[in-house]
Amino acid sequence: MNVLAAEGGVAFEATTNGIWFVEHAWIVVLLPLVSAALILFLGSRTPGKGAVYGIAAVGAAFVFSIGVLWHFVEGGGPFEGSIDWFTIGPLHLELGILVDGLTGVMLVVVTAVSLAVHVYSLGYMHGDERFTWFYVVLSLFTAAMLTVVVSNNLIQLLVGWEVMGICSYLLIGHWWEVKENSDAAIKAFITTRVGDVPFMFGIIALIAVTGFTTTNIGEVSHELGLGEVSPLFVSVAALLLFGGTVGKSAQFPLHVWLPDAMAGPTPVSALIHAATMVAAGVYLIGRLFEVFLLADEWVLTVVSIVAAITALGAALLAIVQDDIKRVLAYSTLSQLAYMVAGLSLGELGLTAGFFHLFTHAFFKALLFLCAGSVIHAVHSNNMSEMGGLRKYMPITFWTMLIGSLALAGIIPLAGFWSKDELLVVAHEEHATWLFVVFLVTAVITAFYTMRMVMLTFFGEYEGEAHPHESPRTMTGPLVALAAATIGVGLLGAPQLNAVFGKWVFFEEIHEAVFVPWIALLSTAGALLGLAAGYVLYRERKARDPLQAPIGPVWNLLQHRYYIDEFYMRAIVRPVRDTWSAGVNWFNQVVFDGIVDGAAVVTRWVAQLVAWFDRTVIDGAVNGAGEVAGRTGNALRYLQSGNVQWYAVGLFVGVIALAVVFIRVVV
Amino acid sequence: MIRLPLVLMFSALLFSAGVYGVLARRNAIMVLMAIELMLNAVNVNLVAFAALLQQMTGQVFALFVIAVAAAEVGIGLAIVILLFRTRESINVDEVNLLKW
Amino acid sequence: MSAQEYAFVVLAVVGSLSAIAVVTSTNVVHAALYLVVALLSVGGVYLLLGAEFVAWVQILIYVGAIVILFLFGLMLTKAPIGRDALDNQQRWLGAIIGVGVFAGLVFLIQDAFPMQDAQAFEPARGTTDVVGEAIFRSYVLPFEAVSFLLLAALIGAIVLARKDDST
Amino acid sequence: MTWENSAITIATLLPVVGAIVIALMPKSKERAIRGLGIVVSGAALAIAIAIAIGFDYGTDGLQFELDLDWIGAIGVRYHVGIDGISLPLYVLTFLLSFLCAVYTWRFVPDPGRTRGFLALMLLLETGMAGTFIAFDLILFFVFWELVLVPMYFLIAIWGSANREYASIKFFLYTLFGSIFMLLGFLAMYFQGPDPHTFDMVVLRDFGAGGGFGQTFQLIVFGAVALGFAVKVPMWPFHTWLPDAHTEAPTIGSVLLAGIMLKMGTYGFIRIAIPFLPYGAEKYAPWIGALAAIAIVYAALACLAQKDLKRLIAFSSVGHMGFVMLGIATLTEIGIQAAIFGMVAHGVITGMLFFCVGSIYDRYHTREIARIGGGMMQTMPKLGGVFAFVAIASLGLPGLAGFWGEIMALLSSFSPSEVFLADRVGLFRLYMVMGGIGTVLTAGYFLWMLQRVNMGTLPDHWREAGLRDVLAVEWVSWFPLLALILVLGLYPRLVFGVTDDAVGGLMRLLGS
Amino acid sequence: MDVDYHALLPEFILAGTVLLVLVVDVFLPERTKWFAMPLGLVGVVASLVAVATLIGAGTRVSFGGTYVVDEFALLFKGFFLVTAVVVLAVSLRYFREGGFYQGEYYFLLLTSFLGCVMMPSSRDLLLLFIALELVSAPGFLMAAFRKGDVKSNEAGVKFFIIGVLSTAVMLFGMSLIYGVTGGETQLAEIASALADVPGELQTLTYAAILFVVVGFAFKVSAFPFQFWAPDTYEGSPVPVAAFLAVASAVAGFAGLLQLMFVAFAEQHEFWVPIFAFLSVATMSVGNFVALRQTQMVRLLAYSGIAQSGYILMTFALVTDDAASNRTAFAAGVAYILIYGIMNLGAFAATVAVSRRHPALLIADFAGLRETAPVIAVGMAVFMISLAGVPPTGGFWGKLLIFQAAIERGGGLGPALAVVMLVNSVVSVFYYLLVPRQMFLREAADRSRLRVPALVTVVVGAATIALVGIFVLPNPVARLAEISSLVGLGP
Repeated sequence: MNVLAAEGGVAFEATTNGIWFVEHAWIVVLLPLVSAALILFLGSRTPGKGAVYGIAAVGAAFVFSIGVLWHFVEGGGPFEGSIDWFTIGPLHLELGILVDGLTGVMLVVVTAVSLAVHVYSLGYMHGDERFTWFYVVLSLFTAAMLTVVVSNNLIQLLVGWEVMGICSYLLIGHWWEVKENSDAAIKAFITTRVGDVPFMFGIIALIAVTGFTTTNIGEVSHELGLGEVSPLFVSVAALLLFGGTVGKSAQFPLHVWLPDAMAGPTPVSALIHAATMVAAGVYLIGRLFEVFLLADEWVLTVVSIVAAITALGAALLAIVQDDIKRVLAYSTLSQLAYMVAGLSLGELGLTAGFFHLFTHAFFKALLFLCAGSVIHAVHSNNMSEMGGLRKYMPITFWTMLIGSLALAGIIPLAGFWSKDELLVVAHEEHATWLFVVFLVTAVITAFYTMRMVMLTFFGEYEGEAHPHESPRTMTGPLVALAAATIGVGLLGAPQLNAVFGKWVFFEEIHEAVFVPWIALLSTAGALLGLAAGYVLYRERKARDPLQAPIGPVWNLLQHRYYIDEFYMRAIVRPVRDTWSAGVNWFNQVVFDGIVDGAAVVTRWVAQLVAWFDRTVIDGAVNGAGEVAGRTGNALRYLQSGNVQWYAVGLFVGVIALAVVFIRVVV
Repeated sequence: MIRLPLVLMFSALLFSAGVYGVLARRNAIMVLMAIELMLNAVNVNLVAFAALLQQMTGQVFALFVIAVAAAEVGIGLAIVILLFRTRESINVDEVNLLKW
Repeated sequence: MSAQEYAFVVLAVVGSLSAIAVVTSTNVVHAALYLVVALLSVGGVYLLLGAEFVAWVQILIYVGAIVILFLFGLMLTKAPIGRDALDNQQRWLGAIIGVGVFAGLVFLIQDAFPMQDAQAFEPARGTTDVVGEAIFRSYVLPFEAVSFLLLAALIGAIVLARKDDST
Repeated sequence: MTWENSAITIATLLPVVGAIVIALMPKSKERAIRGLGIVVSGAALAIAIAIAIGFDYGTDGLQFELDLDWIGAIGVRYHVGIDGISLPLYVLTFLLSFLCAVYTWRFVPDPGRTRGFLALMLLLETGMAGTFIAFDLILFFVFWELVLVPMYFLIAIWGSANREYASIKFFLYTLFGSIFMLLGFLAMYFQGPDPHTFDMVVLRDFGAGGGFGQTFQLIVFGAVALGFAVKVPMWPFHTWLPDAHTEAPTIGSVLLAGIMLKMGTYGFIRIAIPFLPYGAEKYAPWIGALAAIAIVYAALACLAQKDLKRLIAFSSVGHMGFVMLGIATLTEIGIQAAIFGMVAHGVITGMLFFCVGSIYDRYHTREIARIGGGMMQTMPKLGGVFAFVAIASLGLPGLAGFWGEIMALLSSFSPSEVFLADRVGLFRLYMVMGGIGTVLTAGYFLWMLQRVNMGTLPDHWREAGLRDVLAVEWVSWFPLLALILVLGLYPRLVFGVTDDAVGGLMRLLGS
Repeated sequence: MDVDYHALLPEFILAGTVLLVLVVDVFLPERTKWFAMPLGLVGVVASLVAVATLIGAGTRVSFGGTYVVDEFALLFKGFFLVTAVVVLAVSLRYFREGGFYQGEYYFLLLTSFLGCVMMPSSRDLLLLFIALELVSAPGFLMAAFRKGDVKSNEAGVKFFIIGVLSTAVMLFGMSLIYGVTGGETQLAEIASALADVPGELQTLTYAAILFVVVGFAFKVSAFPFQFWAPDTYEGSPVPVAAFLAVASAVAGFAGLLQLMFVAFAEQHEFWVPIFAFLSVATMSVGNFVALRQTQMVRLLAYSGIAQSGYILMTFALVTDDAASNRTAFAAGVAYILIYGIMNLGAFAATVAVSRRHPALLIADFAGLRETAPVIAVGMAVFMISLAGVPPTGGFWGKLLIFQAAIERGGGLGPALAVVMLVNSVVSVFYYLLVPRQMFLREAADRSRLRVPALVTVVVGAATIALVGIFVLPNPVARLAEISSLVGLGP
């Protein structure tokens, strides 16, 4: 179908091997959509309950995405194509694709992670009552996310955006028999919708800029670029759009939903709440970067402040979690904030931020899937009921270790390169305070990552179940993602030409630079965190019956790092036990309190409204009836039954009429 | 050789007396009598105007009124007698089964 | 004031007083007799106004027929005697309205035909043949209609007043 | 009489003929009666679809027009026609009525009496369809009022416990409003061009050209708008609606929500605004304010509802608030959004009422707490359909409910530059309220789903023998479910029809 | 003597029938007394045929202009005769089974109708008076015709006293009119005489007009002359109530239309506000008091009062503008016709129910849809029509009045329209009470109600007529338009 190209599609580089894939990128979207429909209608009648459609479609989409990306690898330019959707008055809407390097990268990320999750779920969801339905929503979600990614206009983007939201809702509440799960699902949907409303208004404002003629992102940017729109207008629009990011990417102060969203099946957490959907908020800023750049400076400052708070706060929270998925969830918040903060640094930050998005997607998905594997084995989310699993599930252990190290930012794993680049950009843009935030967060990240690994895999198993290694369908994706985690970072390594920057950039390519001291610093921070974690939790695990009698002295000797101890007492413990608890308290009491309180108040107002409706408005209506009835009753007594009273009425009537009306005329 | 207003005043007095009688009497036959007074007032008017205007129409009209009045009295008395039969009383202020 | 007018005033006073007596008397038979007087006075007034035929009809029909009917009615219904038996509880209201009607009519008459400007007039004579001719020239239709009315009244009155076996 | 000038008349009057035939059939022929109901409404639908196919989508003029003398003495004509504004609502009327007839094949509410039920329903169908094609004010009013009586009986006879109160409230409320509307119509007749006429095309051209005086417009717009507002219903004239919906039988609720409410908004678009543009200009901010209040108010009210049907009834108030908000902007986009909103609401809320009807059929209660959740466990299909429609109703993009809302908000961002240039701030406030409304809407629908669909089935239903969706239900629901999706993905289905007509209307008003 | 015998033929036939009924009754044995009814029916139909022969025959003037047969008169004559057919039809069973004096009843009824038929042709005060009495006097008697029933006696007494009183007041007014116009009794002559009545007589003239109006206001039961109506209707035999509510009241309107549009047209500035008041007060009292009624006939009585208020409104719409007057007049006439149909239907249905439930409480209509479906459907249509809601003819009646009110404009018109509108809505409350009983309640005795065939026919015909008028209102709207009387209006 060459309609797209025919109707105004422009390819800048006519001859690359990937051009065909680029021009037909809509197929990537269509594949999972079709598979969703197929699974829905045929799934339960297909052997394997329909998962095969999803896997095949997403697999094809992945291959296709590679093809698209290949175009950019070969140095191809962006492509845009569209068909008419509908027209409403002056407003012309189109269905279109806008494929540039950013899109290509995102396509690969989404399809890759989605493929991994699709395969992984074969094992993880095996025997689930609603297995087929799960795959329907999974495929639908993938289609929605891809829609957002390839969309060339705001409304189409919004459609995909919200469909993702509903899929997220459906998947979080997948096990809706338990009330906590459905609560979490609702909380997720509503909280993100709070952000979506300003986002919608932002979109409307941007459409208004074009005089309500188009929703095309390119044309909106062009219109803004003319400079005829007041900066304040653009600033407000940008801030409104950022609302969408805050919601979807779970940034402060709307981050409360994401940890709860872990109630969903773990593959879902991996796909939606770690790798893709939550990253859409970041993608949004990148897609509409022009708006943010044209806005007043304070807008980006606001963005960076929000990101900084999220990054730090979330990381601290991760420390105190026992639920392994919650650790990862807070970690995700924190990492997303890294990306947002990176984007707030301007054009250089765009590349860096997206590079982090790219790498994070792989290693975080990996981490989640590993966690899932663990949970699958021990039937518990709590790390206090794990321990020592390294022995039972080596593949999971190793892959998770790789993921953890990547998260911690250990060279040469993916996380290292992207974090490093963010630090470099922060440095280059003289955003010292952000630099520090990045660094500190990195340390904490490494720390909790290590804590997680230690509590899960080291020590003795403390649970009730009989842990075992997961089936191939689960470990396969783990291995694949682990490989990716090792590899993808290199795409942005300055030593290797930093090809990523040639795909994803704003207006002009900036060469990534390697600043040795920053690299050293970040690595050191990461190691510091890891070490602290290792030390600490090794010690906690040691508090088993055998080691307890030796007491603190044994520990002290065993580790000999009194500095560590000092760190622990002076920094780690206050941070972990006091500060993070405080943040946790703040989170639960103040933010959840606000949400809950808002719910309570809303409920209360609703009661009031209902009462008002019943009493006052209905009362007025019924009252009118009552008044009419009473009037009738009063008038009724004129009809006394005594005919002489009737005669009195007759004569009084005549006299009165005569007196009144003759006077009127004469 | 009579001045018109004097006659009309007489008529007015008859009429008013009739009005009072209709309102104040409880005996149905007395009420009928009062009504006759009112109709007579009408006739006095008609005859007076006929005399003033030197033509017969008023007198003819009066004759018709007398005839109709006779018919009304007949009807009225029949109803009153019927009333007496069923109620043993012809007090109109006690006739109030139907009301509201 | 002419002699006719003097006569009229005398008749009017007698008629008015007896009319008032009709509606205030405490004795039903007295009331009926006062009614006779009042009707006779009115008949006299007709005569004075030159309406001879009407006057005779008045005396014949009213005094001769209607009052007799009333007396029959009074006998048949065993009318009691006395103020409370004859008047209802709202007679004060009736008095107010009666006086009001009278005042209103007097005002209207005075407004239209002021006493001070009033001219005495010579009435036309309404003898039997004149009136009869008028009736049968222009008023055949009402005459016929009235005959139906009287017929209906007669038949209806008989039906109603007659004592049924069933009741 | 050719196809061109008689098609819409035939389609509109066919149900009445069917109603008479059904009323005369012997009571014992139960199945034949139900079958005839389906056949008649199906035939009407087929004609309506043929009209839609034969419709020329490239023009804003009247089509299938027929203009006959009706009551010459008072200048009333039988003038019917159809244009892009009418067509979607017209077809929707027949579709929903047909589906209701199909649904009745299996579900006749207590106390039975199928004959009367179907006859009244078909009569109702004619009234509703006629309203959308009438181009004479009195004819319009006649059709408008024609729906009152059958709906009254549908509620009063086949309703639930409190049906008498609800039915009379419905009747009086709407009658009260519509009589004021009639006065307005008469006033326009006498103030209109010479020779006086009720013809809506003539009056529209006259009024849009500023033919009516300003004070006149203010008064008459108020009168006419009152009639429409009660029907919509706009806050604070809405209180008849929850009662009527709650008590009405399923079919009644479906048609009430699906079509009848649209008659009010249609009236605004077809009559109030083009005839009385100055009045519209002055009233629009107030209408917008009421619409915005309605959105938030209804959502809050929904949160407090314990009765499932009442909840959905209240949600109608909110959705119609979006429709009115779109209309109040007096923009081309806003009005098209309103029409889309009407169609979408008709399909979605109609479907929701079907669901509630079936839920009631299974549980014999509509109390959310009594249902107690877990419907997905025993009746996954019914629960799934219910969830799908509820999600469509909360305005999920990609489903029908979205376009009306987003476009209404979009248009209220910058209301008509011709009429409301100095009210931009106000309308943006309305937009924000609308946005808050969407969040709350999502809240109550999801909460509702949680309480009805999710969780585990309470013990007292275990032995109740709850049956999942029946074949007849699938048949009567499938078109609506498909439409919800199709309209969401391909909104051109409506926008493509309305675009020219609304464009023409706006040109007429000089914007 | 200018007598157009053809023009008087309907009256002659009817008068002959009256006498024939009277005579034949004497010879009929008790068991076949009911035979008077078909006899009367034949006469009425013959008279109707005679009316039909006069259609399109132009204006016929007899008796020196005091008796005019024009389109207006024919329209009303036709209406009265059709009403007579209906009342006769619903009377048969009622009187036959009730043990009443049947022959005399039919005689009185037809006499009354004779008065009705004379009314619209009478263009003379004396004739109007006689016609009015001819309508009323048999009415007094018929109201009391259920001799053994105290309520019926009471109905007669009240009707009689108020009727005679208002006649007295009216006659007093007529005598004054006679005086101030210099001896005129013909309506047209009165109009020209009043046109240049001397200034000092003006007040008296107004008072006289008011007094004359009272007599007719009593007939149409306008407030404050309406008190007799509910009591009398309730106490009377139901067919008599139907006669009073339709024929008698419409006769009052026929007289009133002639008086106001012919004789007193010039003085409309005086009487328009009076009618405005009467109309508003009458419809309001009727509607509001009707809200609390529990007896069917009484409900219909109050409903009739309210409907009179609507019709009276058309009088209040008269101005100097002939075109607008014509609209008002046409609206009034059309409403009267439609009112007649729906009210007759309602009374016929009531007659049907009275056989099982003589007390005729509204609650007695419970479950009628089951016990008498045709009657129930008909009654529902009548009630909806009385409320003025489509799909019934009553809708057009109200619409026409609304239209006239708006056309009149000038503040008063729209104001009256709004009052009428509020009243209409209020009225729905009580009109719906009846369908509610019939369709939503179950009867205690669920066996089939035996309805006389004639009553069923009447109900069915009225139902079809009302729905037919709704679909094709043109004839009714046109019928009113052709009324020639309005041409004489101001």
